[in-house]
Amino acid sequence: MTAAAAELRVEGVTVRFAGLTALDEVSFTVAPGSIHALIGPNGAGKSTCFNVLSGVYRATGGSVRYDGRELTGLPPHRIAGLGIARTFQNIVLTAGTVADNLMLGRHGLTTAGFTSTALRLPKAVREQRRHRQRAYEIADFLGIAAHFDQPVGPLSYGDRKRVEIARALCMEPRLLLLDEPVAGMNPTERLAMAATVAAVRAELGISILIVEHDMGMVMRLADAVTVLDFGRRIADGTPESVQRDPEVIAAYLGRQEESA
Amino acid sequence: MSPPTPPTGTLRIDRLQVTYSRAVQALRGVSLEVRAGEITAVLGSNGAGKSTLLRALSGTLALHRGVVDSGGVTLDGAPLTGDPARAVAAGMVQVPEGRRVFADLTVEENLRAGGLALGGRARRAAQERVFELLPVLAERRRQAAGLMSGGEQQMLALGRALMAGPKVLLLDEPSLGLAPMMVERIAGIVQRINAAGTTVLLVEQNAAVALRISHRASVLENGLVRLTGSAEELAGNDEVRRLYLGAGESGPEPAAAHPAKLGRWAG
Amino acid sequence: MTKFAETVLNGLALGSVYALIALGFVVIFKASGVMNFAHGSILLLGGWTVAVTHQAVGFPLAVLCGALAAGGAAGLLHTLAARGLRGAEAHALTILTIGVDLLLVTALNERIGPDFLSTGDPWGDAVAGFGGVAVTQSRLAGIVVSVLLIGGVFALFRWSRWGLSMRAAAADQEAAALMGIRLNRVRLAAWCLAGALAAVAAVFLAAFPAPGLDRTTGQIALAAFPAAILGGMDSAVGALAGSLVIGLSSALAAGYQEQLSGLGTGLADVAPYLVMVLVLLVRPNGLFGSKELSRV
Amino acid sequence: MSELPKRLTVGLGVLVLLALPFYATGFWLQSGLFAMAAVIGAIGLSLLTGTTGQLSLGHAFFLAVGAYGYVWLAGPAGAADGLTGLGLPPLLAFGLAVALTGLAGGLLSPIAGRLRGMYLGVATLALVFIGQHVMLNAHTVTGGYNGRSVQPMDLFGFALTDGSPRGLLVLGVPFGGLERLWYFGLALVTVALLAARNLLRGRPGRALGAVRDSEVAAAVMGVPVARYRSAAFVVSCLYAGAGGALLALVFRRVVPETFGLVLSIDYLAMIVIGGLGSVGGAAVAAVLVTLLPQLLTGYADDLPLLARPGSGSAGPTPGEAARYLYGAAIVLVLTLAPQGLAGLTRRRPRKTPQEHTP
Amino acid sequence: STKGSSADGTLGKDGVKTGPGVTDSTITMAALTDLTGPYASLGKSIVNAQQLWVDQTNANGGICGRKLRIVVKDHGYDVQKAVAAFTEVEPDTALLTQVIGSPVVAAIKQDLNGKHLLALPMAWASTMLGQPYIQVVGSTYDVDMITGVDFLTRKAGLVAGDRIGHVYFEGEYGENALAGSKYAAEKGKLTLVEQKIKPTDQDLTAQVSALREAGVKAVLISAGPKQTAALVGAAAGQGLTVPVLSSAPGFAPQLLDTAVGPALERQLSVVSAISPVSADVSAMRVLVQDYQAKYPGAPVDSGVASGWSAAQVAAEALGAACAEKDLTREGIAAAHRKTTALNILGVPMNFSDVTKAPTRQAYILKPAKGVTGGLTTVEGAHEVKP
Ligand SMILES: Nc1ncnc2c1ncn2[C@@H]1O[C@H](COP(=O)(O)OP(=O)(O)OP(=O)(O)O)[C@@H](O)[C@H]1O
Ligand SMILES: Nc1ncnc2c1ncn2[C@@H]1O[C@H](COP(=O)(O)OP(=O)(O)OP(=O)(O)O)[C@@H](O)[C@H]1O
Ligand SMILES: CC(C)C[C@H](N)C(=O)O
Ligand SMILES: [Mg+2]
Ligand SMILES: [Mg+2]
Repeated sequence: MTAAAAELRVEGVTVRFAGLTALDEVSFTVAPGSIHALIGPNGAGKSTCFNVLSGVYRATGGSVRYDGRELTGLPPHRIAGLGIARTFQNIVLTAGTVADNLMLGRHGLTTAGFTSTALRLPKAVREQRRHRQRAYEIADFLGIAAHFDQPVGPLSYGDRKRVEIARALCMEPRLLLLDEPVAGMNPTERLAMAATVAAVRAELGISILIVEHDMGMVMRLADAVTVLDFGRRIADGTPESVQRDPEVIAAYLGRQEESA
Repeated sequence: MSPPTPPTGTLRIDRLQVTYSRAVQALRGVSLEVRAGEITAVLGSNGAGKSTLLRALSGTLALHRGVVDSGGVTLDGAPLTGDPARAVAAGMVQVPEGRRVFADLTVEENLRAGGLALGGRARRAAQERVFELLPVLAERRRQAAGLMSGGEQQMLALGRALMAGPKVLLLDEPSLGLAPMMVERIAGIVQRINAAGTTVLLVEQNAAVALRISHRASVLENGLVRLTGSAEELAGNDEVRRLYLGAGESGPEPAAAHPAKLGRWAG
Repeated sequence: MTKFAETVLNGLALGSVYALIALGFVVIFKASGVMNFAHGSILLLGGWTVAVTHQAVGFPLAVLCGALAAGGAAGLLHTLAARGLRGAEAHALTILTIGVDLLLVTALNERIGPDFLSTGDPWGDAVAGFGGVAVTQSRLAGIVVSVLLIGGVFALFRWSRWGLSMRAAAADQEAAALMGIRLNRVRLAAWCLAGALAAVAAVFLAAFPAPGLDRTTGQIALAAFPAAILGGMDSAVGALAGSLVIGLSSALAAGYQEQLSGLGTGLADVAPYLVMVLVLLVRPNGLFGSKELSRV
Repeated sequence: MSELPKRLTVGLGVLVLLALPFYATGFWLQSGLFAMAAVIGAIGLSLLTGTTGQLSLGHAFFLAVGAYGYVWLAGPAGAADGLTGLGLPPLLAFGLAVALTGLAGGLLSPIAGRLRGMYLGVATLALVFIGQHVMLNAHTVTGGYNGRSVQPMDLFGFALTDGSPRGLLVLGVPFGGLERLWYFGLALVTVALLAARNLLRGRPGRALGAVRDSEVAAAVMGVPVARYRSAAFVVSCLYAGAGGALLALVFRRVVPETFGLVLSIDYLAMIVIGGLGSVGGAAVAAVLVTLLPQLLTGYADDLPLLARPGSGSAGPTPGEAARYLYGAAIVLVLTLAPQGLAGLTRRRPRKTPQEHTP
Repeated sequence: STKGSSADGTLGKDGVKTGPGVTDSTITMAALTDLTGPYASLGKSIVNAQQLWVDQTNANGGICGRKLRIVVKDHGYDVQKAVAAFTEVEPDTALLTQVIGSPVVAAIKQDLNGKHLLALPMAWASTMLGQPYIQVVGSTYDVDMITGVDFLTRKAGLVAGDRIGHVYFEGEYGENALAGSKYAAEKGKLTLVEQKIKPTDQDLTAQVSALREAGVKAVLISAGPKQTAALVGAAAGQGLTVPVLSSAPGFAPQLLDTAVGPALERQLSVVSAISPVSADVSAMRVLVQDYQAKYPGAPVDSGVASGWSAAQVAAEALGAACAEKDLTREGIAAAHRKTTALNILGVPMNFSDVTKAPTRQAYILKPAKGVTGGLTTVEGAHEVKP
């Protein structure tokens, strides 16, 4: 998966749940290789948007195109196959070690099936070894190499978040979706995470779409920002322009100087 | 609200030691006083033992396979026995980490579950009060809690705890995942509740807000109390400023700050 | 036509007794997430207690004794298991009930032996008839009693503090504990209730035209499994509806087995399961079961 | 346990198993073979329920498909009693019976794909009842209520029976059907165990675990959830097929009664007692769950304080005592090891608290 | 290794050839029975009766100078357990004094033949016939039903074209009985309405509705006691007052004390190849007396008579084999086949023809409360010529 990052174009996406419009004709574009932030009050529809992009929810209307392919209607695993990876707002890891979780991220890049694995065919053994090596590199990049062979269960919150991001990176994605990557971290840890995200972009050259309530982080990282409120897009532009937008202030930021 | 009676709800934590699964020592002798009628903040990085401390108070340690090895906790002089139901009966309610709303129940039923001890009339009154504080909940009263957004669930968790009209409120990261404006809103609510006589123990990552609204604060590190004092004192402490308030944030360019390198996958 | 009416009526009567058992499964499942394989033996214990006490204390009190014994046994099972399995997951408890069932059934079989025990019910072999359609009075009583009991349980679920506590505890144990809900008490009540319902079911299962309670009476509990599932594992109304469907389909399959013989003989045991699978294919959570709510 | 002692234990165990036919009586060998069949079946259920999180109470049905499949495929065509069969060479029939069971699983996997948890459990329970109905009614294939007898295994002319070569002696010990079958069973168990272990440590195992822990996460990581669910179902059926066919060979007779609800529940008990998700645990528990009642029944006569049948004295008979003991054993095992046998050996969390740089 | 030294065909001190299970001092036999499963009460009575026989015989010096011993194995009607138990006891067994359950018999049939081990099954299906090492004691279910239909025809005045119902268990017992009733119905130009049920069925109202709708004049049932009672109860409840006739295993004296008891006394008859325990035969009177003395409080039911009958067959075979000085399995089986006229509790039996049941006679009995065994004789042992 060496293909370069491509443009993600969200156009008029609408999602309705019984009696509730969670996304209402939302449109925005994530430029290739950029870090794009999606912000908005609680319940604005940010996670819903992620769910549509990753195929977990099916949009009621509108279109999502990535690299010229239509994504709406594709099942999640097909979307993953196109190089789109995500993390979850509430950490969702599977049982087992860090390595197990990261190797799960490499599912789509590997091919060993039931038969070859059960029989331990050399092909499968070789493949596993090669990809484990890469998973270790990624773990090291996120600073969790020391935990590589430990169970994820008792890891601290921050480390678990890092495992999630590492798992997403293990998919060698071209577009990375991060849902509140620094929630529950203190400022020092937040800074470190921001540096990691920036480094991912710098070294892998992929696009990143990020949902975050920490405006400091958004301002430091994002090239562009889209603001949602009640499922509608209320602003779109550079961080600075959005931060000054009165509607955004009224709906989301409140007294500006308070944002940590 | 009733005229001011001398506030009760003093929590004394004395050399508390807690171990999980007979292996992980999460608290290693924590002593702390939470004064009646005050807001006390506890700061600390991930894994410092903040949630463990709250669990020890509310009596839910056992559900995480944790035990108190030694030390103890008293509420207004009476020892807490590690039974959640008794803690609630004594007027102490905890908002757990990570929202934990009853996913299958509606918003309204969640609130009812928060006020189980109340009679019908008192419960309706309490519910009106919560709706007034958190209007989103009124809008969504018939929605299943599990389908709400992260932030909405956080508000429900708080509202549910308020239903019982607690004497002592334990909050575990109430601002987690909340939008900036909502954080302010919750801070205001906590202050209002406190003003009405509720003692609050607040665990927070958002130290700026926490220190602003609380009277006293402590910093927990590796299962030990590292610093303790009035909120102003701590807010002025250099270490606290650096570690928890993000002072000097405008450091080097983020990407360069990252220690490790990662090449592209050659396939 | 009388055959059809009679078959339907008997199917309904049977179904309403199943419902008492199915409801027990549902209540326990809701409270503890456990499939109680010991339900049959608890039912048998309830019935046996009625049988051995009715001569001394009279039928109504004997039923009370039976309900207490069965409810008590179920409660004891829960208490011991909750102690022993502290914190373990529901499936360990599920398997534990298998062991308990074996113990209880063996003990009861030793006592009952080859006998058929009367529960001393007041209906005896009396028969009621409506224009040629005959049905025994015990069956009619069974319908009435179970509809009343199920209505009561439904109301408990819906409106009582206990019902809410139970649903909250089912959704999230820790959060429920933080609301001051005593998990063990709520669950204990559920198990006791389920046991008591089973004892009542035993009385009707043993009533005329059955020859009485014998060592195999408890095995009928299995037939209520599909009923509970068909209705939706977490719904009282579902338990009733599912049980009626199961009762009807097995009565009809038995009554019309000659006409159905193309499918092989002895279809009555299979018919309920076939119906259940078909329903589940259309409604994967049963007729009244709530969907699992989850989002990321 | 560190590597070396663990290897030694395993090596020793294998040696004992290999030597057993020279010492053990027919009863023990037969019980051991029953246990082997159960081990294979339990591994299959463990992969489905433990690893993938799909509750199944229909395992008995698939064991039946394997057993009857073998019997029918290997059975003589046009026997006097009106039974049909294909008369295939036993080894081929065995392989085909396993495949047939997998196919049955594949056909039913759409149901498994749609249903979840308890609903799937009870829906698969339906398979047991429907299966028994078929077994009772499809006389020409199954022999009906009394079942039909089983064509013995034959490895390229070497029959695993008391017969040809008749009176075979190995190291002075008569090697009859059970002794010969023992090694066949042992080979099967070894293959089953190794394959399951490899699967779990490899890509499919991780994907299945993810499907269990979070369907959404699995899908988002690129795992086609429905396909893997079906695959798990098929794999578990292949195991059940092999277990069932072996059971038939040991039993030398298949009857519908065997493949009832109780058998399914037994398998569930095996994987829970073993510790959900642990293949080794399931295997050990399978031995326990099959052997314990056999042994208790076999040796209950020697227990004190029991009423011997026919003695006229009161008190539990040996059969009842065996049931009491078995019930108590289940309760005891689960009370002592609520996480299953695997939970007893699982590594405890590391002693050191995690250090954090704030 | 010490395994595999079996002593077959060795000569005893007294010059008697001995086989497995036989030493100079004891003859060991085995019983594969059901003491914890669906036929537990039957199994218990049989075991008791046979143990009574062993005790009495041993008190009189045993057989062939050897004491008798029966190893009882309880399989709870589980074929797998039964096979395991068989494997366990087989090496040290001269004879199987009882095997409960036709599936169990079917499962060990090959081994019995291969090992020349004579077994006396407690299952009376005609499929048991024609096997050299399996000996049914009594007439078979099908023959019983022919006798039963003959009785019903006379009692209910059935004429050509009438309908009768037959409710039967799945499995060999029910199906063999059905074969008999089918045959008899065809001969009598009656129409048979079949209703198959399972041992787990507890409620037969639907079946009764169907039978009533079909207008049957009489009903046959070949099931367990509980089902017989459920059938008669439902019939009484629905006003179906025709006579009902049950196969012998379908009745238990305990039923008479239940709410269905009166209906049973009104409507039911039972057909049985073995004499009822209330029969006025001296051997039976002695048996009942001894049995009640040894097992006070234990019900005296048909199982006692069945168990005792089989024991008589075993005693005869062992005695005859002893006379031939051959207590090997082959010897025992051969001696048994030479028995042509053994009167067992009032019924003469002939075991020389492997393909035929030892008798085709059967009794017609009637429930009667207060009588030992709950049954009195309506018609004594007689054979209906097919
Ligand atoms: N599966 C669902 N069923 C019903 N309503 C839903 C569902 N998922 C989301 N919603 C509703 O849609 C709205 C948007 O939710 P979403 O999770 O996208 O918000 P968000 O912007 O991520 O908020 P937060 O910052 O609090 O996480 C919310 O009001 C929520 O209650
Ligand atoms: N159930 C558990 N089993 C084992 N160890 C645990 C468990 N829960 C917490 N721990 C460990 O105890 C220590 C303290 O955890 P705790 O959750 O109290 O930290 P915290 O300060 O609340 O962190 P955070 O800010 O991430 O919520 C950590 O090392 C953690 O890994
Ligand atoms: C004991 C008997 C009633 C058993 C029955 N003959 C059978 O088929 O197994
Ligand atoms: Mg969100
Ligand atoms: Mg915490």
